[in-house]
Amino acid sequence: MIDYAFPGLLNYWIVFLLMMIGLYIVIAHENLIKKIVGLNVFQVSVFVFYISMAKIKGGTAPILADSIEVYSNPLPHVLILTAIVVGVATTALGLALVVRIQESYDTIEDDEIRDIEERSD
Amino acid sequence: MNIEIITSDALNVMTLLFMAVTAIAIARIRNLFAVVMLSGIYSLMGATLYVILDAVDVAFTEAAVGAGASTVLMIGTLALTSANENATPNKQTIKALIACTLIGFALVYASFDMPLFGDPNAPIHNHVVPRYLNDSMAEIGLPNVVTSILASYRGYDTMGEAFVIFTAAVGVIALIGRGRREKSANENMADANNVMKRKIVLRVVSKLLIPFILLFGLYVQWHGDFGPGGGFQAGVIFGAAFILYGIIYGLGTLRKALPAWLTRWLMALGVLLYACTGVVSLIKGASFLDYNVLASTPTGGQHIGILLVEFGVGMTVFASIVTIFCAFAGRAAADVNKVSAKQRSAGHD
Amino acid sequence: MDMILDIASWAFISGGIIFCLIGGYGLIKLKDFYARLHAASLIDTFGVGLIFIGLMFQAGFTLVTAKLILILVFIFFTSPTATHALARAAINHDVLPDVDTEEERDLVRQTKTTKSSTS
Amino acid sequence: MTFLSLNMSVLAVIVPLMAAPICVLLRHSGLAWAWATAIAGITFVLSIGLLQHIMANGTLVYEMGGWDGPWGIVYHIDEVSALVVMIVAAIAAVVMPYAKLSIEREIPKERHYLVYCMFLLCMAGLIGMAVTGDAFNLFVFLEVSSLSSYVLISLGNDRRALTASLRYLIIGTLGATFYVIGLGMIYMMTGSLNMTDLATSLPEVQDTQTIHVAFAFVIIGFGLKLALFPLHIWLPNAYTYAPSAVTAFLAATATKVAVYAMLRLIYTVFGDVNPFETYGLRGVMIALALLGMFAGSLLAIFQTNVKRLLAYSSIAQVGYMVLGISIGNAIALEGGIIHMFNHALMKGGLFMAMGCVFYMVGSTDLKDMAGMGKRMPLTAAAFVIGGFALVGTPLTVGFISKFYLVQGALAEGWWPIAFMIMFASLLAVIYVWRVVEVMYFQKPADGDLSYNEAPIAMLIPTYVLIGAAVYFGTDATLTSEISLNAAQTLLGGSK
Repeated sequence: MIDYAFPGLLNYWIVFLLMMIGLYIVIAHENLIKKIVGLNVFQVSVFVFYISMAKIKGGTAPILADSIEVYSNPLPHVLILTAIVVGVATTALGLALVVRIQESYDTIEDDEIRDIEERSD
Repeated sequence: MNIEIITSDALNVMTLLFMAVTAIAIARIRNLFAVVMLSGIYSLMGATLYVILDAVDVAFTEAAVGAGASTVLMIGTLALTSANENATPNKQTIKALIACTLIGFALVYASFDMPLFGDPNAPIHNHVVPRYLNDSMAEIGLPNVVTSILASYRGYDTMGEAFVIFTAAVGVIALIGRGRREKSANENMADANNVMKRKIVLRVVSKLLIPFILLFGLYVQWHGDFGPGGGFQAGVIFGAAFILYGIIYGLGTLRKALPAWLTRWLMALGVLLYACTGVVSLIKGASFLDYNVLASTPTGGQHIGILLVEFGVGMTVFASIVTIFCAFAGRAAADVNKVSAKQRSAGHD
Repeated sequence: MDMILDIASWAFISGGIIFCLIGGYGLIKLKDFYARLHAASLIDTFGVGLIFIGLMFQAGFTLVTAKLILILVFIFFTSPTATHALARAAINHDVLPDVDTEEERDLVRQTKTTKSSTS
Repeated sequence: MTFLSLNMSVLAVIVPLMAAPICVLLRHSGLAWAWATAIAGITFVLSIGLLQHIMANGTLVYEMGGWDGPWGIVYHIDEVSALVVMIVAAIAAVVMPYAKLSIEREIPKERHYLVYCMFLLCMAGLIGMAVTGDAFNLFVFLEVSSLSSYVLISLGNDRRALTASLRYLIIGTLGATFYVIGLGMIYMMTGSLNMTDLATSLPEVQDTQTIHVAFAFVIIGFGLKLALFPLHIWLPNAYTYAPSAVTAFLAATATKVAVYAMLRLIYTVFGDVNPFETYGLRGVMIALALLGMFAGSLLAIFQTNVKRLLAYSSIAQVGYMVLGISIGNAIALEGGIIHMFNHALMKGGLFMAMGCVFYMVGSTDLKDMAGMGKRMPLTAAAFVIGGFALVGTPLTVGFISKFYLVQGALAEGWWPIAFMIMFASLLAVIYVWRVVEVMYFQKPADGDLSYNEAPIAMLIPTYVLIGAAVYFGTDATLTSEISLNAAQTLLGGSK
């Protein structure tokens, strides 16, 4: 008999903590690269959330073989494969924008950029 | 109680805790190089966790993309911007902390009605998915269920994904790509300035490794039906080989081996190959992306279809990754030239 | 037989872990970049190497062992190269070793002048 | 012919999608433009065909890859989806001819083909969002359209376009990720991603805490995307600094498609749950919509840049749509849906008129608009007519949508809301009047009143949209028939 009490919900709670740290980095930090790193952390945590829910205790990777009976759920894996690609695409684009911002504002701190913009208005 | 299951659960929780520590470090450290490396490590630990949680394909992708490609791009960006972050004003910190705590509590509140971790009776394991696990062998004929779903059952999503990375690559060209004339001049100068080029150890080792990396990329591409892997991972690995070449031998040399027009064509042809596979099924009178009609037997058709679309994805991802890298590296080269030109003129004064 | 294999394998793995721990400790405790790099390379070579040998004992003569050997070869090629590249990059960015005695300091100065004259 | 009628739905997405890589290969500014325009035209024809087909035969289900039901991805197209597809394709078909001159003026030549490629991708992404019946596929196409719109916005002339685009990227990604988290929880509780399948299985778990939070997450996610007040902060700068043609296209389509997605979630996925009653959503949504209407209009009054003024007005107009959705009876819903169409026409037209001004003057600041009534009489007239529509004067489309909204509110006996709709329109009078006053009654600082009209190639597309805004205002039988059908389908739930 397999016991489902551990890690039970604990797994999800840590994942939520990870998500919130990511979100916090995005909201609280002014540095644009840091924001994008935060976005990455946030997204990876969401991926972990999906993969966690796909796991079956005692299951194996969903590659069919004769000797195995229990497989973990492959569908979230597929969704997250797609989401990872979307994530890296967003990161690449965001970083390209950061490079351009550095070139035209000479800073990548959002508060300094806001100051410059307000002064030029 | 099964000892293996307990070990895997303990590992799972421990990896998650390590990830939490890394994330906190990312939030607190202000040296951006350290932050970027930590974010790579965070992704890598995520990949480890996916292996523990049986998601080998995802782990493969996360390691190649999250820990590899993204980190390279971020370091490229750092080379062009600054390495340190200013201190954050306290007011905003508190606001953000409150917002995140509230959302976090909402999520914890939500968790109390979730099925427990690893419970096989959860709805997601009993609706929709059983068909993939039980019938995909008969309907598609591949042992790797993830590939079956990715390329066939939900092939349309994967096409969207290929277009997303294509969009990003084109977008990066539009943002930081350079005109043709400007480019060659910059790259040649960058090569002359390239310090790495003279380092014999790096050159020998990379020459030794690159063929094997390419070979491995091909293996991942064609073996994706049977084991973890597929077009996306293969594309990133292939791209990594060329990026390594570019880092060590200089951007100009890379562009000689792989000119800009070639990557642009590959990028476009890859997504077109994917979509055209779908159009062929349309013309043969079936639904879009219905591979059954591509050969005389349904599973044979599925095989051909999946092979083609995976190849398309591989092509696009490979070309896109190289394009994005070259755009960043080209900017950096131009930047180095600007700085050295400035220094030279300052020296004359 | 299994028993002996198990013990051997665990001995190797424990050895590897010890090297990893020492490497990690050195990474934190040593005072300058080059010394830390040295500590880190201990993990790549001895730590990983011993753990892999231990794992090979676990796997026996299977495909897994062959793959492990390949990975080991790969690591033995790449990690010293990476260390080398890191050290080179550090020199290029004028990171100097932190030394105690006067002679060593002279040595550092000499390298610095030769480097700046060549570049 | 059967080939077309069978596959019209999928062709409407893949024609622009496949045209985009070809556009990259063309590399020639003029060729790429001609290609993109032709594709936009073809897509428009397809979308009209699709709409007719749906009106005649009812909901269309298209099984992607031949895999049925919840296992594969299916298109699920009813009147609302077809209408939204038609809006996107129509606006693209009008903006593309207009874009040539405008983009030549505002963007360096070697980037033109990239702009057209992004246009096609954005359009394909928006259409893909409108037709899909799969909740995760919605996210994928949302990202196709978002990534391309970030690039399009960043190509604006002003350096503030870059920061606007990056802020939009960060907020947009947060919104999309919130949606993915919510969707993950929904999937966790039901095991399905198919919208109709979800609609049948969600009522069983509707009272779990997980679904409560999941619903909040998906709504916040799309709230960010559609600039629902107070989640609108990304919008004004993005619309102000983007290239004129891009602003015209995005303002007319992107928020509409996000509104559509929210409509789909509330009325189809959660249709049988009835979140307005079960979760007490109605009060919150109505309050936010009203706040958005007033705050948007009030902020618009104080703007000195006309593009930014129109952007704030967009926030207010989104408020009208959300109000229609959340009042929730057939008439108000009809008003909300018809306003999606009407607002696309008038906002597209207004931004295109501003594009004409920018083309000739190089600025859309209010102070540079002085004397426009004499210098660019046709453009100024287009702006005035569009402004009338925005206010909601009779004989324009704005009147039709507000008429239905007021009726819907009155049918529920909520006369204060009806009153507030009219009062918000009065605010619109103020900000439109400010522009009109400057254009017709102020002399420019240099006193130059020479006739200097925008090129005819830009004026014609502008007048097509403005003309449509008047035509559908005088004869609304067609649009109201479609949107009434759409509203009834939605209210019928998934049954």
